[in-house]
Amino acid sequence: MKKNLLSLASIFTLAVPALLGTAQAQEVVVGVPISSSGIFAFANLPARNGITLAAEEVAKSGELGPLKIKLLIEDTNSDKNQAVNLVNRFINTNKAVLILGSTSTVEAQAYLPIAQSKKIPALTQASGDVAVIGDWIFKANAAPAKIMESLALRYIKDYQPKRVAYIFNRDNESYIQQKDGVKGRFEQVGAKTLLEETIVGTDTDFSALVTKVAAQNIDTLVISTTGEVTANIIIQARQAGLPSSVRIVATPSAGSHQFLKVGGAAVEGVIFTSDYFIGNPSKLNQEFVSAYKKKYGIEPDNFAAIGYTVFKTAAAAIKSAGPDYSPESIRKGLAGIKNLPTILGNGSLTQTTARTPAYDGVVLTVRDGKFVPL
Amino acid sequence: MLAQQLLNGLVTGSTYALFALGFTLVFGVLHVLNLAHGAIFMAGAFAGLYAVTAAELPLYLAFLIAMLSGGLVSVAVDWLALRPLRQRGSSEFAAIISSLGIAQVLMSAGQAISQTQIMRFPFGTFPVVIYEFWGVRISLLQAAILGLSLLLAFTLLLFLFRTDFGRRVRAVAISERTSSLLGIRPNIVYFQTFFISGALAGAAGVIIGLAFNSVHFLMGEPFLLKAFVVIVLGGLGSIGGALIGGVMLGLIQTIAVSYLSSSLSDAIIYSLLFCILLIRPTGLFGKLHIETRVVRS
Amino acid sequence: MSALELCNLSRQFDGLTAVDDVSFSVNPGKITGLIGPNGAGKTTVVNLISGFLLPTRGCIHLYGEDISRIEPAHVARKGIARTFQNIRLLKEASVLDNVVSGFHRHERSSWWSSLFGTPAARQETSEFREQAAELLSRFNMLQFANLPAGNLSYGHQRRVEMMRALATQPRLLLLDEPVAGMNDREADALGEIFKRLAKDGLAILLIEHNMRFVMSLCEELHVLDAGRLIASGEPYAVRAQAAVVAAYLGG
Amino acid sequence: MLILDGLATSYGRIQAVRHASLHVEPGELIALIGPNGAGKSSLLNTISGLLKPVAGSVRFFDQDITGWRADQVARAGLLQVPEGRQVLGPLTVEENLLLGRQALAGRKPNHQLADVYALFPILRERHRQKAGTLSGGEQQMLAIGRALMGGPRLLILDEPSLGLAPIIVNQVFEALQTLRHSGLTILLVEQNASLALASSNRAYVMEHGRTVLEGPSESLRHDPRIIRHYLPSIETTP
Amino acid sequence: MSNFILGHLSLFELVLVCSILGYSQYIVLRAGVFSMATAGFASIGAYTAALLSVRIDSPLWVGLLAAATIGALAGAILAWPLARLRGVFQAIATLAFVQIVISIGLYWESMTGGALGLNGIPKLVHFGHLLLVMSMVLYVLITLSRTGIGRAFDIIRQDETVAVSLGISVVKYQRLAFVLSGVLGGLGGGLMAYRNYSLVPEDFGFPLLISALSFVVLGGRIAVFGPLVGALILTLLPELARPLADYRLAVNGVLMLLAIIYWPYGVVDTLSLHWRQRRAVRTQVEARS
Repeated sequence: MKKNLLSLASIFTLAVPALLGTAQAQEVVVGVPISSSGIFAFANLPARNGITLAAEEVAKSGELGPLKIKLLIEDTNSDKNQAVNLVNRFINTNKAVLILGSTSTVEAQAYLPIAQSKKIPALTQASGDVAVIGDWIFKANAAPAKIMESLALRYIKDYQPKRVAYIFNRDNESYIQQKDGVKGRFEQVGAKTLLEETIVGTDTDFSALVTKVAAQNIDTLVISTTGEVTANIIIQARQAGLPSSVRIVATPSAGSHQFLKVGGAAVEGVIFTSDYFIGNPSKLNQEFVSAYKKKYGIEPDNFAAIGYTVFKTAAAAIKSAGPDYSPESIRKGLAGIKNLPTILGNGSLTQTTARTPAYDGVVLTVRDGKFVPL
Repeated sequence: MLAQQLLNGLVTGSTYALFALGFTLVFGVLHVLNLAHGAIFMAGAFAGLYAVTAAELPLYLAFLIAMLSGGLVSVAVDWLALRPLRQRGSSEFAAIISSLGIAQVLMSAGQAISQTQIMRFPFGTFPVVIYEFWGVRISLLQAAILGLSLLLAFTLLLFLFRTDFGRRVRAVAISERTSSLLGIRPNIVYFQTFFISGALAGAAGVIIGLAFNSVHFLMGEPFLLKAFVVIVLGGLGSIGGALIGGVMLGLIQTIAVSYLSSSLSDAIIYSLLFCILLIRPTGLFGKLHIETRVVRS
Repeated sequence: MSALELCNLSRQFDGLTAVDDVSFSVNPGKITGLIGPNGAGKTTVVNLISGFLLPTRGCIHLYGEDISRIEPAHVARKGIARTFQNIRLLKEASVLDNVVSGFHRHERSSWWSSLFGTPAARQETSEFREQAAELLSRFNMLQFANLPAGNLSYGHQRRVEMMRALATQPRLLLLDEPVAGMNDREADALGEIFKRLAKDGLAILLIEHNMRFVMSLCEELHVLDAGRLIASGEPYAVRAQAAVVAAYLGG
Repeated sequence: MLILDGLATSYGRIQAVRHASLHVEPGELIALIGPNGAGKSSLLNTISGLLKPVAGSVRFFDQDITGWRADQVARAGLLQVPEGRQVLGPLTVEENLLLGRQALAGRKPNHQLADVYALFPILRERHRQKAGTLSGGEQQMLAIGRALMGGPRLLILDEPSLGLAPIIVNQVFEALQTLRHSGLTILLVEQNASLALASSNRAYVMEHGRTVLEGPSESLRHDPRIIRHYLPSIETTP
Repeated sequence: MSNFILGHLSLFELVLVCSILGYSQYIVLRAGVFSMATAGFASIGAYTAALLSVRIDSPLWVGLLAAATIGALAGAILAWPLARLRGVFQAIATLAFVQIVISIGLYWESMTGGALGLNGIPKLVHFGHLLLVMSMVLYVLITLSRTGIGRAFDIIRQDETVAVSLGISVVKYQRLAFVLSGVLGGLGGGLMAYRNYSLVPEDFGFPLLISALSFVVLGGRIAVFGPLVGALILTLLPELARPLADYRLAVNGVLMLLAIIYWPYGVVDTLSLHWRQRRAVRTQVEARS
């Protein structure tokens, strides 16, 4: 009896937007919980910019015909409780048929189960491996840990690391996974781990840590934390006497503008990989960079690029979901994304059966204050 | 490496001391924990940073501007958040809440201004010179930090214990009412105290921003937490204690990171704090007040 | 048996002897006075009796039981009540609640019944309120029952403090300068109350500077100077002693 | 030199002083007596600026000082020795005395450190000691000495005998007489009515926030109204 | 309308969870203990509950009971040293406790999952459960207020010396307050775990500590309904003030500031004080006439 009632209710809720939709110009509601304030804002503000820019482009291009996408972008204040409230509201009150998520895995872990249980597709740029939550959850970008593994393989091939030290952010799961990705590959080929040191995101004074690192006879230092902090550690390490022969490996977050600005001369030669490379010469990317600069006055970083990609992927899925635009058909649309042109990686995005896209990262290094492919 | 690490600890400790000086000064005079001190420190650092990057002023001027802004923000904090409570004679609890409230407002402003970005002073703002003695490396900046924190602490001590101004401050610290009957205007003394406290925070903001290459709207929080440890080590309200406590904390932390584990350094520090409070309920060098007498003496 | 007996009581602070070999006793049904110059150690004696300080040497007996080493709250539960030099009331609480707070010593219900609201715990609370109301009416203060205690005049606050002390049904009452800041007429009114309490069998120790007040109430007087007892006995005899005149009364 | 006219003060909701009028002339020692809660302390605190009046005026010499802040009043030379002494305990005796000079504000001091030490020799002995470690009597002397350092034109004392042994009370009142004979004007609030009337030349009685009686102390001592309400009911002197 | 309720149900769930944490803070403040340990208790309780459910699939009530028990245990252990401390030192020591709990949560990966936290916790708690727990908490707090424990707490908070002179063992009652705070904190943490799907150590950091404090400050520190009202206002406000979203931190700060300056007793206490005074004046008038 109860089950019947429930299914009746679900038919009703599904039917209402469909009915309304046919009566007026069609509209799909997309909910975007994003941490535009609080501690995750540094990544989410550019991501929000990317999403907004993509949404404007899609609306202008008319590629969806009469269909309108109603984008509800709201702040979670970097608080997962608020993210949970928002997603509940998006789904129950606003009748959102698709959720696009924030970059914070902590928040995503809290609200994605709601989307899963209500059978509403969600596409997230959270860095962690959150697609395992269920078949309604999709990732918009490759898991950074996976990209880091490909970086490690490339690095092993070029430099044969023997003695390695790791510094990573212990209060951020994504950076731990990225470190683990590299470490696993390195240890497979017999590189010795001499030191594993941790920091927290708010640390600024690394003098004791880098003195300890500089005293070890290492050939490779892996730093897994945000771009600015990575730069900061490198500067302090070089000042503490870390020999210039020690190569430094960093994470995709080094691909930001801030990294170069903060690091200056000290970050010359740092090797990292990125979903996104601002110097990517493809037409798609050049147009994106100039549009972004025009709209926001600054250069896009990889968070912005991924945000942009999130919306473009969503738009493609919605387009292929027509004409009923139900959550179920949008989910099918997301699962069917294949060879979508993108500004990320090698320029072509395909969803795998693990609901995580495949595209290769670009291995980059810093030369003369600029990012160049290695 | 030990010698180098001890030096690192000394420098790190000096930055803690520098931060804690103004914090402990306000506690000494008003007996309130000013939880907005971290935000004032951030405001000073921001002012110094923008003076260098936007106005392209030389560092010494930026430093003065940072001290001035820190002082003014601090006075504003007192005016908006603490003065109304003082007039009502509220508890120390109320002051903690209201300073926390205004800290959030300031941090929110910092967030809006910085767009949450981590900022830094441009290269060459402070010359990068590194000296090496007997295998121990010290940069000019580190030496400056050490010297400056000592200088500021001693100046403050002299001020408080050798001048009429200091006597006034200490009188108001003991009793605002009695002081006013003696012809001292307490509001002026509070103004001066908060200004000095804020100016010290501003100075600390620039120095720490320079030393650790980062100016950020949340930069005050970890220092505020560390300042609790410093003042428990050194005794609440004691200027000399802040210096000693800061350096002790710096050394302990450095030793913990270099010989134990960086992951456990926080746990070690706060456990230490906890243990000290168990043994000495008013801090390592704090006076044992006879008033705390529910437990028998 | 004497209500309170101090035998060779001493207390040192960092080598300084604040109370030095003091012995005297307080008997039920009587008001015993303790006087002495400022800094003579009277407050220390009060703190020793009420358990806030531990004696360095000597003992304190309450109706024959040694109470010198038990903690202050426990001392109070043994039946010693006190008033404070500067009145200490719960200013925001109502007059009635202030008096009810005095009944703590007689609470019988356990924490569990207090937490889960057993009928016994509720019953006890309403009994205390009735008893407090009775006490209020005895002191002719019932009309102030619901007023915050801090709003009362000085004299009325003294009375509330008194009633709170009596609510504990003490066996010994310590009065620490109860008439400081009162003029003679007001003091005499309060003195009448003390006399009545003593007549009902209560033991009272009075610490006071107002000599006129002390002389009119006390049946026995002890004089403390620099931590030592310099005179004891019948008030008029004590007052006449040269040592007392020199140390305390002056010419 | 001091004229109060219809002064009134509220304390939250309670009106502590309803209507107080008095005047003090140079060289006088005036006593103010009355029952507890009559508003005597509130009146002093209103004069010295700790409380704000709601009506009436205070004139000091040629100035209207109604509503001045406490520090302004002190710097004008009207100095109060507060109830309960209020010495600054953690500071030394000498620091306490030196702080007294804050009220000078350019006026010529009429008492130097040496004069205070001459008046209260015990303070010289204890000058390096923390004020909080002094006995109650010594603290009272320090509080008076500290006020003298501020060059008072009028000295106000609030309950100087409170909590003091008789012998100390005598010493303090002797010192007040000495000061008065040296030409200092003094206004005194005192519970001990017989002592107050014996040592002053004129007195006011305050009841329910109003000054109700005024006259030479000698005649007030024999006024039946005063005897009935303020002087001891039981004569205990043998 | 039903859509609106459904959409905001999780918000009201949050209000209830928050209020229980608020009560953990309330009970210590009421007894005059300046503890900020609530966030630490919540963390311990939350991990206990989550682990029980994830590892051995234990039912809701077992998990919550365990969370409350372990919270009580933590409270009892902390109470032993903390009852010796006073005022700001108590605050600092409990702040240190919270930091230690966070550090251990990050470090002890095998148990807590480190920074990754515990994920995939089933959502066992629904609005009905929360209402039930809340009514039990309120029942205990209300009876406590009306009987001996509440009286003892009130006296200790206002004047410890008086409390001792009346025979109240301050240390004993403050320990009780710590244990009760531990029970409520642990319970609140357990409810959080069963509602949020995931846990990370930093869910229980400075922001939670500040929220718990501000619920009590804004709502009221004496009246039992204070923290509930405080949590209601502060949790609903961000939802109602969506346009101010980017300035949420500032709005919250200003609110705390205004509350402590202009309604120092909090919303509920200010109202009840007002009501009590009016009643007192009325009875006085009656007594006179």
